[in-house]
Amino acid sequence: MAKRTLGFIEIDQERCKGCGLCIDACPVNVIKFSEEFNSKGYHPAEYIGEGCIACQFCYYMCPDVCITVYKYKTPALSK
Amino acid sequence: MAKRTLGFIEIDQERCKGCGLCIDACPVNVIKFSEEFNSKGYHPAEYIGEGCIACQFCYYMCPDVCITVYKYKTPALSK
Amino acid sequence: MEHRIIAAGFGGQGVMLFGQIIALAGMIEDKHVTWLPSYGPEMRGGTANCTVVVSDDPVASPVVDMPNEIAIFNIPSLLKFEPTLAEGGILVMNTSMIDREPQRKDIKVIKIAANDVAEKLGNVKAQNMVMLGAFIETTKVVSKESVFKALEKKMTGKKAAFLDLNKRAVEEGMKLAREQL
Amino acid sequence: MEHRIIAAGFGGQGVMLFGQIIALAGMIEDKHVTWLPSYGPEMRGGTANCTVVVSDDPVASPVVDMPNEIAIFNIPSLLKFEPTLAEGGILVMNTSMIDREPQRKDIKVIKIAANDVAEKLGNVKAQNMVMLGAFIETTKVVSKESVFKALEKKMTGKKAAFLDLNKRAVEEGMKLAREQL
Amino acid sequence: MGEKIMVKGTEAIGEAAIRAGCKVYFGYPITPQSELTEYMSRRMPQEGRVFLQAESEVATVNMMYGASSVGVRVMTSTSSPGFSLMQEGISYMANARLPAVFVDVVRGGPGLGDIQPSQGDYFQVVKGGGHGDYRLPVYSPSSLQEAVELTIHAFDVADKYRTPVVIFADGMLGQMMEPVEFPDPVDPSTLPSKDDWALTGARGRKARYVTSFDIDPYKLEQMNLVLQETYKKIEAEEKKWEEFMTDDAEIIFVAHGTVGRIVKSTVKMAREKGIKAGLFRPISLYPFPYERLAELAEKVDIVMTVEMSAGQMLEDVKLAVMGRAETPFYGRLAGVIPTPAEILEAMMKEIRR
Amino acid sequence: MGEKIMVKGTEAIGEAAIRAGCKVYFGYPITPQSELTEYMSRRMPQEGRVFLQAESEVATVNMMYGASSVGVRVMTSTSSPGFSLMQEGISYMANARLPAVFVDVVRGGPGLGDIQPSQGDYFQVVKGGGHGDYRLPVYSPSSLQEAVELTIHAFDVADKYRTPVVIFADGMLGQMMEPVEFPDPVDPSTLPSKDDWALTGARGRKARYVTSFDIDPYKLEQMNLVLQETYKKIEAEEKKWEEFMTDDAEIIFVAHGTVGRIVKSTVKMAREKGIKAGLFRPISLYPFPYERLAELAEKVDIVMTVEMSAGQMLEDVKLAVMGRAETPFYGRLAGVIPTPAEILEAMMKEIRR
Amino acid sequence: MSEQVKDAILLASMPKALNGKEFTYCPGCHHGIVHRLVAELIDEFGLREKTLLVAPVGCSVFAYEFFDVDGTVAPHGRALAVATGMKRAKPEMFVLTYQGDGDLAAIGTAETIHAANRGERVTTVFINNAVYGMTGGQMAPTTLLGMKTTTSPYGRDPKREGYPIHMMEIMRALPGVAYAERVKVSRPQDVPKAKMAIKKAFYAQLLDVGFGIVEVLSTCPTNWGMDPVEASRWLEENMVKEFPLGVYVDKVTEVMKEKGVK
Amino acid sequence: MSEQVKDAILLASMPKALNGKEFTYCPGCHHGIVHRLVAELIDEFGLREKTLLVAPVGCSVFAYEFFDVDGTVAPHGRALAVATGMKRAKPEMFVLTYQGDGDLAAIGTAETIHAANRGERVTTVFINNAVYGMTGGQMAPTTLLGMKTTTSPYGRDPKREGYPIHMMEIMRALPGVAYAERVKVSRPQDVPKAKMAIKKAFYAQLLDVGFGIVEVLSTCPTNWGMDPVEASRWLEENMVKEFPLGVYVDKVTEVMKEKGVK
Ligand SMILES: Cc1ncc(C[n+]2csc(CCOP(=O)(O)OP(=O)(O)O)c2C)c(N)n1
Ligand SMILES: Cc1ncc(C[n+]2csc(CCOP(=O)(O)OP(=O)(O)O)c2C)c(N)n1
Ligand code: SF4
Ligand code: SF4
Ligand code: SF4
Ligand code: SF4
Ligand code: SF4
Ligand code: SF4
Ligand SMILES: [Mg+2]
Ligand SMILES: [Mg+2]
Repeated sequence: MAKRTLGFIEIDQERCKGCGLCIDACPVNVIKFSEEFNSKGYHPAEYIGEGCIACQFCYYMCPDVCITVYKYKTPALSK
Repeated sequence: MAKRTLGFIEIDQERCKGCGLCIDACPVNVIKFSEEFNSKGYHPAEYIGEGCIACQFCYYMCPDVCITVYKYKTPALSK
Repeated sequence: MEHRIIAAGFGGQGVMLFGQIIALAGMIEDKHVTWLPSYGPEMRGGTANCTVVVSDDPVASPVVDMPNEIAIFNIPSLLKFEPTLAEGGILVMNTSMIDREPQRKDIKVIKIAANDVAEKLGNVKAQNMVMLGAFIETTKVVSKESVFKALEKKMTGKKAAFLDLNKRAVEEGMKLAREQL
Repeated sequence: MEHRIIAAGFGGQGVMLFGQIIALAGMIEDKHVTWLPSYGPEMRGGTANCTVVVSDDPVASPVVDMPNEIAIFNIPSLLKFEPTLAEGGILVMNTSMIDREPQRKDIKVIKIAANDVAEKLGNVKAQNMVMLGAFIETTKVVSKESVFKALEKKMTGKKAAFLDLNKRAVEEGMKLAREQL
Repeated sequence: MGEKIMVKGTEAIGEAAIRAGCKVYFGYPITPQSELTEYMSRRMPQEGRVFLQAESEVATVNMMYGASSVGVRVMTSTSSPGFSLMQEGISYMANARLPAVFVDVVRGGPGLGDIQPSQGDYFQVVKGGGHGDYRLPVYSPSSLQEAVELTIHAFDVADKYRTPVVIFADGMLGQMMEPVEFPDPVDPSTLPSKDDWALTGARGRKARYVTSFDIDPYKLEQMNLVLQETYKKIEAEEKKWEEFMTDDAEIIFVAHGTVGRIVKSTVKMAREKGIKAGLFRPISLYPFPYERLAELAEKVDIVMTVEMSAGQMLEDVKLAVMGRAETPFYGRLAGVIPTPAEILEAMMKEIRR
Repeated sequence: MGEKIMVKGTEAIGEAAIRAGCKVYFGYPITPQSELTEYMSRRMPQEGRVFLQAESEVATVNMMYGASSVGVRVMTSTSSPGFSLMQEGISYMANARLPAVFVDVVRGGPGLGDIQPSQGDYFQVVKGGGHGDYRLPVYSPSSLQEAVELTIHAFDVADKYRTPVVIFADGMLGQMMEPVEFPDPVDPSTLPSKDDWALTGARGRKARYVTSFDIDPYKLEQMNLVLQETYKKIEAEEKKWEEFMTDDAEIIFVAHGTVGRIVKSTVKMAREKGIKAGLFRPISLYPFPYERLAELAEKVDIVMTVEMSAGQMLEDVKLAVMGRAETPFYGRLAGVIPTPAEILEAMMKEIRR
Repeated sequence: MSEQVKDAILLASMPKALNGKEFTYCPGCHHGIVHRLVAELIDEFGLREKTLLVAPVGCSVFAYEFFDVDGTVAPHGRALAVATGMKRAKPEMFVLTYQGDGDLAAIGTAETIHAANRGERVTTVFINNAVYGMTGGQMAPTTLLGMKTTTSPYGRDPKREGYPIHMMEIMRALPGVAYAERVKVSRPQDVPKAKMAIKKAFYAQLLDVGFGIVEVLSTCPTNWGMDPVEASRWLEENMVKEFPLGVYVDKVTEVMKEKGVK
Repeated sequence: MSEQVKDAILLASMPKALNGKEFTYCPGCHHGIVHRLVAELIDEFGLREKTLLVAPVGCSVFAYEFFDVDGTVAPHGRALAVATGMKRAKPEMFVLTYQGDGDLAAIGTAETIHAANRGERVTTVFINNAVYGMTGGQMAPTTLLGMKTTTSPYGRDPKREGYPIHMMEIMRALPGVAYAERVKVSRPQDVPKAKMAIKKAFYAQLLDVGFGIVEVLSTCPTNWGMDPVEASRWLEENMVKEFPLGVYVDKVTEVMKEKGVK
């Protein structure tokens, strides 16, 4: 499957509670749990760095409003 | 109109509050207000003494349960 | 001197207004007055009463257990209040509505066929004013002049049309009472 | 002598049971004991803690503002309770869940990778018993024997199957603590 | 002040509230105060103000909470069982510091009781029927003229200290008519501003909230201390009472509200008998005028409390008198109104002792 | 009595109620007593008894009214705001003479407040938060063992005098675990019969009713007098308190419930310093043990009240002491629990005065 | 008379479940008619010794004094909570509440809806007279639009006072309800129908189907300011339009058939 | 990052009507999702300075601390009475309540139904998570049949605990309601739909049509004893069956068309 990157997300990891709803929601599976703990003691969500299609699903589902979604002005093919 | 008497009613006049619902209900108009006052100060309802067809309408409507309805065993024509 | 008055009858007979006019007239005469209605379920079943105190001194309690003057507009009120009247007290009753006799011998009784009188004057509703006239004539609680002033205060707007009738009713009541004194 | 203990971590890490076993063991040793959980919205967000007092005298208050011994199971609990520990107090922490260092220099710290140890013993859930072993070894609040008796009381029915595992976990925890003393 | 007119107690209070600038009235019918609700249903729309009959007293008090929180003057009236249902809400309002005026037209209790005049809600109203450490300023009028004045005063006290205030009345006061003079309506522009706390929309300022809640007990304790400070101020500044023939009195009655007016007659009757009686009538039940009563108690042997209750204010009287004098009690219960004569008789018994 | 087991306070009370023969429990969740509701939801069906979660505290108290009126032992538990909502119903039950046990696990107030231990409901619970002239026997345990015993006792007192009874607890007592011994369940056949008043269906007798209502104030006054007689009996027979080192005390603390246990430590600390302190711990808050406290007050200079409130029981202490000794006060508010040390410090200040 | 009586069959007289005490209602008030129907059914079912009657606060506050059964009066609006307490404690009893519209549909809304939704085995007779009778004719939740009452002196305006509440329609949304019907008793023909409805609401409890309720459109001549006959006519012309008569929930008839009861 | 950002369009981030304070909800709790939707709408309508938020007692008791608008917390269940008080006193404000199922549908039943029936111009967001979250997972009026909670440990049995209550179905019987819809937010696709529903409930107030309410089926992972993803699945499989999604009352769309708003 050609993996296109149309945008990216930022996650406020200190705010994140590691609920996994964004991970479950992401249609292209580009979010995962971090290995690290945040100061709440959770493994926060983490963008894998590529492949985001800017669909906002993760934003929709995040109950802690940790996620900001951007869309590239010029859609870039994934590296 | 042939006025048949099929039964009769008794009214507890001391109990009566003179509301007139029985009078209004009686299909053959055989109840009227008494001229006298009862000790509540009302003019109680009074059976005119003949013409009752024992339909119980007055009993149905009396909110103070003042009325007893009887039916003659042998229906008598009115005098 | 303290007049402790109860007026009682059916709702719609104007007993509340009866009491208020006396209280108002008392106020006009610079007396101390209170008016207190019966209320709550007491008023259901259609009976109503009010208590008026007219006094030279401030009124301690507007509640009266033993009135010395009562105005009675129907049978149940007679049954209820006659026994509470103080010895030597005054009972004014509307005989158009009451076909029984008072039982007490130690009181003064004034009988007024108020409905008939009012009807003759043109409106049966004025029966309470006929009673009022009889009542003030007998008890001297307030003067006719004060009652007229009170009526003028109360009967404004649409009601003003009835002012004259009511004044005549009061005068008629006074006359009938005088005849019995 | 009074042990004022707080155990804190995520809900589900067994901190409540940790505290109850200590209290029960204390009771078995005829000491005066109280156990008090955090409750209400404090417990939301998944964190939970409990306070245990084990004392030679009747316990005045089961509420402890400044504990002298704490068992810490996650990062937010470390942040919250480390500062409240009394000078010279004891901190036992589960380093499997905590990748940060305590800040205080005036306390004794025992570090136990309890999850890893428990996992090796066959069930990560027994991590709280590893912590318990380390804790009693360090604080001497109750003896191993009493803890075992307490476990026997608590772990009945289906839970009895875990009794042995738990005892081994306690012993393992004691051993690891001893190595750090 | 205008001319004297005859009005019913409930109407006197209602009209006074309107003149005090009451903008919103919520209520639920209950005898013997329904006439006040009815009066407001007629008058408030005439003034372009808000009247709403709530579905219950629980709803009523919470509507009050809402209306007060946005900064308007608000009132309700009820009678004993209804006042019981308002306790949770009142406790909330006290801690959220929301001004409001409650009229409790007390009737015979407990439970459904009857609908006659009583003072059996004293503990509930004066000590605090709701949960937590709060107090409510409480005023007990004994005539309709006083009811008018205290109602207006109640709005001012409520705003000044940001607290609910209670008018303690009874069915006698509520139902009776007496001549009354009304003061002119207050000019709304002279009322103190609530801009520093009311919820008016976060325009040009930070968002704010009104609350009775803090999950942290230390912070909540701070809120409580603010309340306690307020109560100290109220206790220092807001005591009200009337004395009647206390100057040379040898026996002092203590009675409030309608009983106060009845006992005045008793005092006169006693004086006719040559007994130097006097009356101390607390007008503010909280703050209770302890100090003045204590002073008076120094000079007499008997301080006799008369209530339409089993002796609730009596505790406050004892706290004032503190053993300086005997503190006998005479009360009628459940809606029975004592007469001046029976009170006199009760007094005579005490004297003879 | 069985063996000692560790239980939570809420469970201790629940289990005690079951052993006392409580047949029906109604409740509504509220922190910090929900565990008791939860415990009963588990245990009552096991015993073939009734548990029902009501839609509110208002519904709860009225379900209690219904169940008690048919003659069964009934209990509920709640916390402060919930108790406020029950006031109307409690007033009804008091006048209808319906036995029942209420557990108020008091939390910081007023309003929503917080969920920490408090004693700020003293006025509400002890003086009467509902309308009308009624009182409720109130017991304030200071340990779980005592909570068990008082709960059982509460059912007996409720039945004996036909009155609602309150257990005054707090979140500390409710949430903590402590070793407890339970007595054996009571034998239901030994409980007093309610056949002379309960609504059991008019079989072979005249129909009867349970009511708090009489439209005639003179009849209602008679009902009230029966209540007042009952209260006199309760005052004569049901006072309970504990004394701790009062024999030779020179300063006496008064504290109830959990504060009582805390002050015991203060007393010991004081004695270590050579100050002869003692503790008077009222167990029944109504009836308050005035007489014994008055006796003790004769012998000391200071009677110091400590409460988790702004000083509510303090009024009862003053009514007992009546000026015989100084009556200073120390309190923490809104859910803050005082420590033995800070109480000691407060005491030292008073001594130094 | 007594000779006349000998020659006659008694068709209708005061039911035994009434103790003969005079009702405290105003002349012509429908409360009395409904009392009699309830009493007749208690007689017919032989329930006198099993019935617990919960009176409300409202004009029918004295109801428990008129019936020859054990009873009580609940706090205003709480009759169904009290009834729940009774029935849960003693399921073998027959528990009946009798309530006005202020009681059941204003202050008691929560208790009503939750008892119904729980399917409490109790029976409720609900008198909708569109006002608060007892307290002097204030607006009820069921007051009609435009209707003047002592607290809606300008006529009920939905913008200000909201809409009349329809309890039977709400009952339809509650699965615990076994029987719900709206009837009236303003004409003689209505009365047996109303009785049959209440009978089914009795069966809802007696056959353990669920909660049974009957709403009776009723007059309040006193507070409507009409004479009793006029009030009945007004009801026919105005209330029936706003509150359609009929069966709203019926899970009872089926069970009756199953069990062969009539 | 910032270079990356320069090349990009911001699609979605924290709405302004939230003040950035961290929510106190458990991980994965739907309360947070709905908060965000409400905040977005306050932003989009430009209502920040006109909004008064009434928080309930329940897990969302802190709601008024998270939104950058004036607010308060009502006594448990009474949010709609408080809101009524506010709106009646200041009709120019936008008044919003946010309530749980225990709050709105148990203790607050009467206040809810009467505010709705009066057609109060206020908007209500109703979080139905089938339990009392705040107090530790007790049975709610909306708890499903068979569901175990801390106070229905043997599973909800209709004979004992009654039936789940259906508020939207009840709303249908109340003429004052202008908009009522039941939605969920358990899948990303649901979220814009839920937002549109709440938007209409805003319009119900803003266009003076009547009372607007949206019920959001929500998870309580903590008290359901599930992880957040599992809880969302459970909701889909179980709650939707009992509580059908959809529009129950809509008098708003028509008015929107009339007034030409979208
Ligand atoms: C808590 C409480 N609030 C108010 C009242 C006053 N009250 C008594 S009856 C009643 C309403 C009666 O109306 P309804 O229920 O319609 O019965 P009706 O008299 O019309 O038959 C009210 C408000 C009360 N007794 N208790
Ligand atoms: C009068 C009163 N009763 C009970 C409570 C306790 N209480 C707080 S929140 C709550 C229920 C919360 O459940 P819900 O409304 O469903 O909200 P959720 O937490 O599930 O979002 C209860 C019963 C209270 N604060 N006040
Ligand atoms: S915006 Fe869509 S594709 Fe990008 S991370 Fe979020 S869910 Fe995945
Ligand atoms: S949805 Fe939000 S809180 Fe949950 S894991 Fe993703 S970023 Fe974290
Ligand atoms: S039974 Fe029928 S006919 Fe006879 S009096 Fe009554 S209504 Fe008239
Ligand atoms: S219906 Fe009954 S109360 Fe009315 S007039 Fe006839 S007999 Fe009398
Ligand atoms: S007031 Fe109305 S409802 Fe009450 S008894 Fe009179 S007519 Fe009937
Ligand atoms: S308890 Fe449930 S509803 Fe409350 S925050 Fe946690 S998950 Fe959400
Ligand atoms: Mg009605
Ligand atoms: Mg919920």
